[in-house]
Amino acid sequence: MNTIILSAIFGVVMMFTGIFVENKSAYRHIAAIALLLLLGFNIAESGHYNIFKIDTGYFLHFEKFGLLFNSVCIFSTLIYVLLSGRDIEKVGKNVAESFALIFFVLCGVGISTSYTNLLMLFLGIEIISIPLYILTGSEKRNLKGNEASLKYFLMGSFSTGIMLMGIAMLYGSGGSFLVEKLSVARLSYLEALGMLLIFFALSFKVSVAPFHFWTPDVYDGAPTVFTSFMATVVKVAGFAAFIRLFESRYGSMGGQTEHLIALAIILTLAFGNLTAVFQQSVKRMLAYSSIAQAGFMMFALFAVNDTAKEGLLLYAAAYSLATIGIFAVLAKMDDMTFEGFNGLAKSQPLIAALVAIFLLSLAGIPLTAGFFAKYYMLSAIVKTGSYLGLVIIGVLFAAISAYYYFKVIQAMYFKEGEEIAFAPVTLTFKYLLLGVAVVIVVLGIYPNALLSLLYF
Amino acid sequence: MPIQYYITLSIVLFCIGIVGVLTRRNAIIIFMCIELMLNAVNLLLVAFSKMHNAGAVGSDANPTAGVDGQLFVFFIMVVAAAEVSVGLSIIVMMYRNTHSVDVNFLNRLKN
Amino acid sequence: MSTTEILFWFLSVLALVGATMVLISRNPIHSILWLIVVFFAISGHYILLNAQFLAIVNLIVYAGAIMVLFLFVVMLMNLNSDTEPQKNNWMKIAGAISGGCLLLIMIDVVSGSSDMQNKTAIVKEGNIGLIKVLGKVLFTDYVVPFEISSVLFLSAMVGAVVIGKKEKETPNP
Amino acid sequence: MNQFSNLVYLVPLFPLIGFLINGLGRKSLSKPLISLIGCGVILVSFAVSVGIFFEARHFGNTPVIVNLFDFIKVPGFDIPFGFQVDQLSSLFLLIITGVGFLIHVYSTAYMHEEATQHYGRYFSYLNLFVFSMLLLVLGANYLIMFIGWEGVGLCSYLLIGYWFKNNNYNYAARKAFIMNRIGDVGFLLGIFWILSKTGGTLTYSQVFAQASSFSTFDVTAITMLLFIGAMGKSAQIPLYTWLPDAMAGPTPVSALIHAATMVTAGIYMIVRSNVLYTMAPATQTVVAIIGLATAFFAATIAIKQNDIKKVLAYSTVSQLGYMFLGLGVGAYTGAVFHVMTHAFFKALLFLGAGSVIHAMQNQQDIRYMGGIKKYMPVTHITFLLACLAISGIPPFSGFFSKDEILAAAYEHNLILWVIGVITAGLTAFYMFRLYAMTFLGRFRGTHEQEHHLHESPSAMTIPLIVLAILSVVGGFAGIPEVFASNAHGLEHFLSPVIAQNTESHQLNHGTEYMLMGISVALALIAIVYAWSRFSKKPEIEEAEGAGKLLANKWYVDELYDTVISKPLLASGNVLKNVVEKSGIDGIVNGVGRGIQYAGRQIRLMQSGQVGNYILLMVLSMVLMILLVFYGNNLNPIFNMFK
Amino acid sequence: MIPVLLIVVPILTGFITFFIREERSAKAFALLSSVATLAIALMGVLMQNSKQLSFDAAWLQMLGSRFTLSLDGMGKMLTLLTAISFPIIFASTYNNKYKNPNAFYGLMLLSQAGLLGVFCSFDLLLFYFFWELALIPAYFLCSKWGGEKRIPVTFKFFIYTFAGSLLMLVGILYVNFRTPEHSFAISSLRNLNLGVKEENFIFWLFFIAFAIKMPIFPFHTWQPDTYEQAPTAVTMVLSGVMVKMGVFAVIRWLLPMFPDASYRMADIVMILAVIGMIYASLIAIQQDDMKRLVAYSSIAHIGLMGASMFTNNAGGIQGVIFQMFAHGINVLGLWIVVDVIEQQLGTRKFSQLGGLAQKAPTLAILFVVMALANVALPLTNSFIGEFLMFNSVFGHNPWLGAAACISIILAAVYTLWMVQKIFYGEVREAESRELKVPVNTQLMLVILAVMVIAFGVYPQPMINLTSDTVSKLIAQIK
Repeated sequence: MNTIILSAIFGVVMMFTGIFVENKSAYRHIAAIALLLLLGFNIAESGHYNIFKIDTGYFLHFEKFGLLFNSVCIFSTLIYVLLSGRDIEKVGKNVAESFALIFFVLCGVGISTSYTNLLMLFLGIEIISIPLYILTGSEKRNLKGNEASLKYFLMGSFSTGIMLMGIAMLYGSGGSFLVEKLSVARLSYLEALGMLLIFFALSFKVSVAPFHFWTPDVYDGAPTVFTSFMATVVKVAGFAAFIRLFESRYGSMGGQTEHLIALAIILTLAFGNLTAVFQQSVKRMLAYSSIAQAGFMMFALFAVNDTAKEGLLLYAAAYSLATIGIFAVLAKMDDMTFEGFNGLAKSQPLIAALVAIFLLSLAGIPLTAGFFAKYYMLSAIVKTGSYLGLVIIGVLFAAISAYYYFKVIQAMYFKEGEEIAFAPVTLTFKYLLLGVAVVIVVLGIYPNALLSLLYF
Repeated sequence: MPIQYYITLSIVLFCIGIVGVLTRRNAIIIFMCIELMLNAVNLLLVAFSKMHNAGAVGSDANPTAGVDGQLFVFFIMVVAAAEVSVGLSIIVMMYRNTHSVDVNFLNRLKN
Repeated sequence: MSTTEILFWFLSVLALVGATMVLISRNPIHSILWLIVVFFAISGHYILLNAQFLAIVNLIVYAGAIMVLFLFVVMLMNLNSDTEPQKNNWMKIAGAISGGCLLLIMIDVVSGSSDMQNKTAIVKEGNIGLIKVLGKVLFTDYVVPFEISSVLFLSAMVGAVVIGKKEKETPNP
Repeated sequence: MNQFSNLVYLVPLFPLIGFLINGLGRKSLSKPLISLIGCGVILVSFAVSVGIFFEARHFGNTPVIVNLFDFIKVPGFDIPFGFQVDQLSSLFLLIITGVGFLIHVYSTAYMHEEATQHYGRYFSYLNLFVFSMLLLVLGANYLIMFIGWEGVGLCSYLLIGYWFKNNNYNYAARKAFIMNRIGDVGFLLGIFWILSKTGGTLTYSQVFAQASSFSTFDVTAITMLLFIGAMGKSAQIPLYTWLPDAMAGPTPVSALIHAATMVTAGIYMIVRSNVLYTMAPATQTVVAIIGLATAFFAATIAIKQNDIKKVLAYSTVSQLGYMFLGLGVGAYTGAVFHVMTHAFFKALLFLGAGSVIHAMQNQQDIRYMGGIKKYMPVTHITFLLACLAISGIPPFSGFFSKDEILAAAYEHNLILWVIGVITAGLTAFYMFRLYAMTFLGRFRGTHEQEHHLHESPSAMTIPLIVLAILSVVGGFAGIPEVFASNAHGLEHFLSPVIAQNTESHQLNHGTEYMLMGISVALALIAIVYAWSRFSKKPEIEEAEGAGKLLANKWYVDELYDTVISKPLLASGNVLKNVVEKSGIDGIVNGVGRGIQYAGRQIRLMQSGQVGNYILLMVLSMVLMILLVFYGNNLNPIFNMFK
Repeated sequence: MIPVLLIVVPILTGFITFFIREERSAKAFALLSSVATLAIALMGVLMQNSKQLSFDAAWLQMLGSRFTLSLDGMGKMLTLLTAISFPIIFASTYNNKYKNPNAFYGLMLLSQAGLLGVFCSFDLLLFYFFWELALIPAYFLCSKWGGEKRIPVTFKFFIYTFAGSLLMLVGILYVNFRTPEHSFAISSLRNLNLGVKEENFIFWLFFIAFAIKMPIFPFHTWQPDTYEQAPTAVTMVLSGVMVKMGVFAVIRWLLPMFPDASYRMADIVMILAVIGMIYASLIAIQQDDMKRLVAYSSIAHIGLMGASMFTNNAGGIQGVIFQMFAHGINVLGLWIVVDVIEQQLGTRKFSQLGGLAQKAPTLAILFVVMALANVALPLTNSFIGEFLMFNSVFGHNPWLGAAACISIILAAVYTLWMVQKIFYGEVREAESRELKVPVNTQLMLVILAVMVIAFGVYPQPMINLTSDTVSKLIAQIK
């Protein structure tokens, strides 16, 4: 509860900051401090320390997994704010409001990772979505931003409608909105249809094919800084919500559910990877790759066992950190095509090396966190004892994914480019980026560093 | 009234909303159709709420059974209102920039 | 056929006709007006189901506030049937067919649901839809989501301000 | 008792040392020093060999085996690096080191004009050659034999291609190596077959001891495979074409290859494996037929050759055919006998030819020679003696050895004998054609050549004389019973290593005299005819008709070229350009391109229009709901992924 | 401790090298480091059954993986090969100039660490880690310092092998899942009890990864291009050591884990391998580029190892292991000569070369020694291995053995062709440039030539080194 309440409060604080503080660069410092506090209190909550004694039993339930997931999200956001804070300032005029919205999103994330009631799921998802519609469109004069925002909004509301229909059907069948009341085994068609509709809607939120169409356009159109946030924290939070609902319960969707999810996974991997191969713009490539990564995270949903949850946590951390890192660098560049990266290794050796590490992590190369993330996902499926074919398809697509990630590395290291228009970066930025890379490598060598937190 | 009637009615309304979303290009109309979908859901929820309440009528076991369904409708309305404010402002913003509400007017983002 | 049944069928037909008219009207203003008709019909259903609170809120919030907002916007933009963008026909057909398929399948699935056979929604009686009952539950059991929805409003408010405020530069290409 | 035999490793060791010193020091050593080392090491080996030879008489049936170290020892088999000294190997040691030494001495003069560096290289190769050959005959098991076997192939490659600037010579060298390799593969397969039957040993004594338990099929297969090896090394049909081409090397090398080493390896190997061959009559028949065919076939070609060395080369092929005939009819001793006598006179012939070529300033075509008799008396006399020896005129050595083989052939099958005798006649004919055209008649070369014509230095003539003596008297080692009381000395000497000798003692003396008479008569007629014809009217014009066919060696090279080389190269080309590029790599790249293509197509779904997106979403919802509720029929498809 | 040192030394020095900007110091440091590694490897080889030869520590307990390193006979052999190769590579190419030498040498050392790790690890997941660690630096090395078409070619190589590795990863996950204690330790993986169908399936998952690495026909197409485009020093690593990873992995992991499937699939694999031998040899005959020729010849040689591994024959497997070492040495020698010629004359095309024996007789002799080793002439080291391998293939199936033996002939054809085209004949007019072989290169070639002969004449110590591995393996398979 600490996270939810505090993040709402901090959001309000940021709004007031916007009124009373003139200095724009102060916002991000305040935001960073707030995030640090948030992180602290969230961790404190894992140790059963609550500031507010509120009985939320009927709506929210806080457990290790959700809290750790929150921590990962908050930590990622912290890194994000630290790395990209300056870029946020450049977008639009309402900087403080942007920060406020980010905090509101975190509030939604907190709800999504701990709801026990479909009402809270609905509210959580909406609290996440509405600020994002706004952030996407926050560059008001940018037609791409307008377009992205409109698309996102229309399709988002549409999927909300679908989800509500599903919730209504579940209610009709079970008479309650409590998640735990949902039957483990399929009882009625109504309930099955309801689950299915919710599945569609959540698939939309985490951009699982064939409900992914908004993703590339929106990620591409949104201001780069917010794409970074959307593609990482928000997406993994969506997965947390997803797995919370379907954990051990997807049997209620009907007999062919396994097949359905398998199909969705294959489609997601195929759409994401194949389309990413063809992209010219790194930003758009990352958008497609985020779809592909979502395909991998769906493995957790398919397997729904302990390994899957651990893996999802690791995946969230690995994926978010690496993507935030890349986007932070991307935001400094004018030319976002692959050619734009040509020769980066020469002009910015350290940054190029770090970006390479992030890309390696995304590609799932050993000794990076991305490897273990993928490893856990695959392992989770293998542990179900069937569907080895799915795993094989997964790895083959992972190999394809290496293709487009390595294209960036190639551009940076092996191709000669003209002088790169690269916004000046501070030393702090570099060290921070280095820190992120270190975290990724540490998780790649010793993933237990994160996962053991689940069990102590 | 048999619950099937209500279910059918709301599904029909819901699907009309979907068809509207699919067949119109005016962003405002599309948005309205989405509102129509939400209302279909609301109707269904209320009907279910009364259905679940049916068992409670005449027994003291749980007189308020089904009340959460109606409360859910209340929250949907809340969210819908919030969405409308954001959505309409987005549409207005777009109209200001392009003088069009055609959703296909802007399609720089593709492929 | 009892009065309730007559009312039920009347309201249902009204809602469906209204909904259909929303999407076939060429003039956006007509669409809005037809949508208001639908909302009224739905409110009628609520009353039939003895959910007076929701019936009133529905009228106030939807038909009153939201639709008026829509109307404002449409009028602000001076939209009429001439400026209305039209989809090409095959897109319309495709949309109608796929929507129709969805309808058929959903109806088929739901009507096959065993637990919905022989269940009824109580009309005209039951007090859960009354303000007293709802209010009590809302402010006791449902206080958490009630408070949390304030965050939603806050962000919507921020959004409306951020996006709605006018900026002076020319649009970027 | 066996003090020499236990030092047998010294025999190959000295040539090896010579190889290393001359090879590494070829730039710093002076020519005389190189000659001294090159010849000296062989002389030492020869001395040790003589010692061993005299000890070997007393070995009886127990050869001396000297195991130096474990060569390959793994679970499943155990092959020591060991030498076996017995009568057979000691005899070959003597031939190799003895004749080899003479050739070395001869080379010091013959190669004198080479630059020091290449001179050193030459001698190191020669030493290596001798070393390999010694390994071949000394090995106590088939693997060591194989090492020497391949080693002589390598050395022939190096020596044939000695003048590496000339690409034709290089081709000849490569051809020799590859042809040998083909045979070697057969040999190797034979070794594998033996290994699979003996349970991991290749040591002769053990193999032969177990041989009785092999099935006939196995023995036949093993012996056939080994024979393929012999075909390559000893230039039998169909793998003989390398040998005439090997004339590209310096002439002493030809002498070494043809006389003392390399080509006799096949004979040695089969004699060594006589236990197996005796058990495989089918193989023996094949050996006999191929041997005879080669003998005849090569003899026909030799008739029309004009290159002095080519004639000798084909005569070698032909004589080797004889030896195989002997092996095929079971006359192992006869074959060895012929190897020995052939070593003497063929070395003599080549060295004589070398002497002539040397004097003629590298002119090798006999059409431009003639009348050299008076300029080079020593060469002339020794060459004539060798010709008589090879033609089988009594009492020269060739007569006895050839007679022993023919006698065995006669006993085996009359047809073999008839063709054998005809071939003998042909041999006499072409040898004396060569002799007459070279030494008799009028000199047909240029004035300058005539001016330079003179007898070779003593380093060349002395070996000629020694060899001539051996060619004359060498035959008495295996004189048949008809002529002497303690006859078949060689056979008695070799009897411990040859399990079962089918050579006849049953032929009565009358028949034997008759056979000898016929062959000698035929040879004499041929000699007289050739002498009279070619000394007066040398054959200078191009051959025509059947003669052209012979002159072009039956077009066998061309045949091989079209049947084997070209298809091989063409298939390589097809594989490289079609199968590899379009086929296998095409698939690999095709996958990549397919992915890109799919990416291009799929991205078109991303049309940028909300309506389309939602339409696709609704459609997929419909399909997915269908799948979940009505999709039981699709299970088989999904089960594929399980 | 020895295996840990083997890995840690190159990793640490590799990282340090990245920071040595000055070219000569970087070179010297890398050379020193590799010599140190060689010393450690030699210590390991000389030790008998010492506790120093293995190391075990907790690592990823949640996954069931431990940090287990150990050196058995085969491991010693291959670590020795790796350890010998790198100093020789560094020393023989000491005069070559590279852009960013610090990165070049650093990456080389890292890839050495990966290779050594592969050969030492006794934990399957750890093995996978090192497997990839060896690949990534190689990718960078080839793409950065390679020839004209380096980027697409290396990329193909990378994606190809990466896809293979990922398939193996699936296999690894599966076998881990099927061990009762969810372990990656070789001891528990040896006792897998799988059904026929699943064992076959998992077998292929592993085998394809290894086959791509080796490479075995028809997974070989990345290899000639990559060898051609990679800088020669890297080609040396790739073909001298890295391709051995695949062969090694089959013997270390595949055969013990799936003895039954290996037995069932032996024929298919062997037929593929033998086809590949002949196929590659025929293509090699048609090459005009030294590097490509050696590359194809390498495919042919590896094909024999691939066929022989599955014969279930102690001698054959011993031969494979021996041949890994021998082939590494030989091919290193060939590449060094290729490098010298390319550096000095600027071409590798046969059509532009000729008569080099007159310019550089010593080089010619050394090259001929290497070439002869390449055709497996007796008394060169590769004869021993090839003899054992051919024998085992022949013992398995005489027809297959006979077919495989065709490659002996073809090897002679293309190798001698290469020798002839480069060193014999007249000097080409176009190539009248000097050919001066640097002393260090010549020295390295001499060392290699001595090893070629020494192990060819007296191979028994090396054979004995690996007998423990083989006997254990055979006991497991039987």
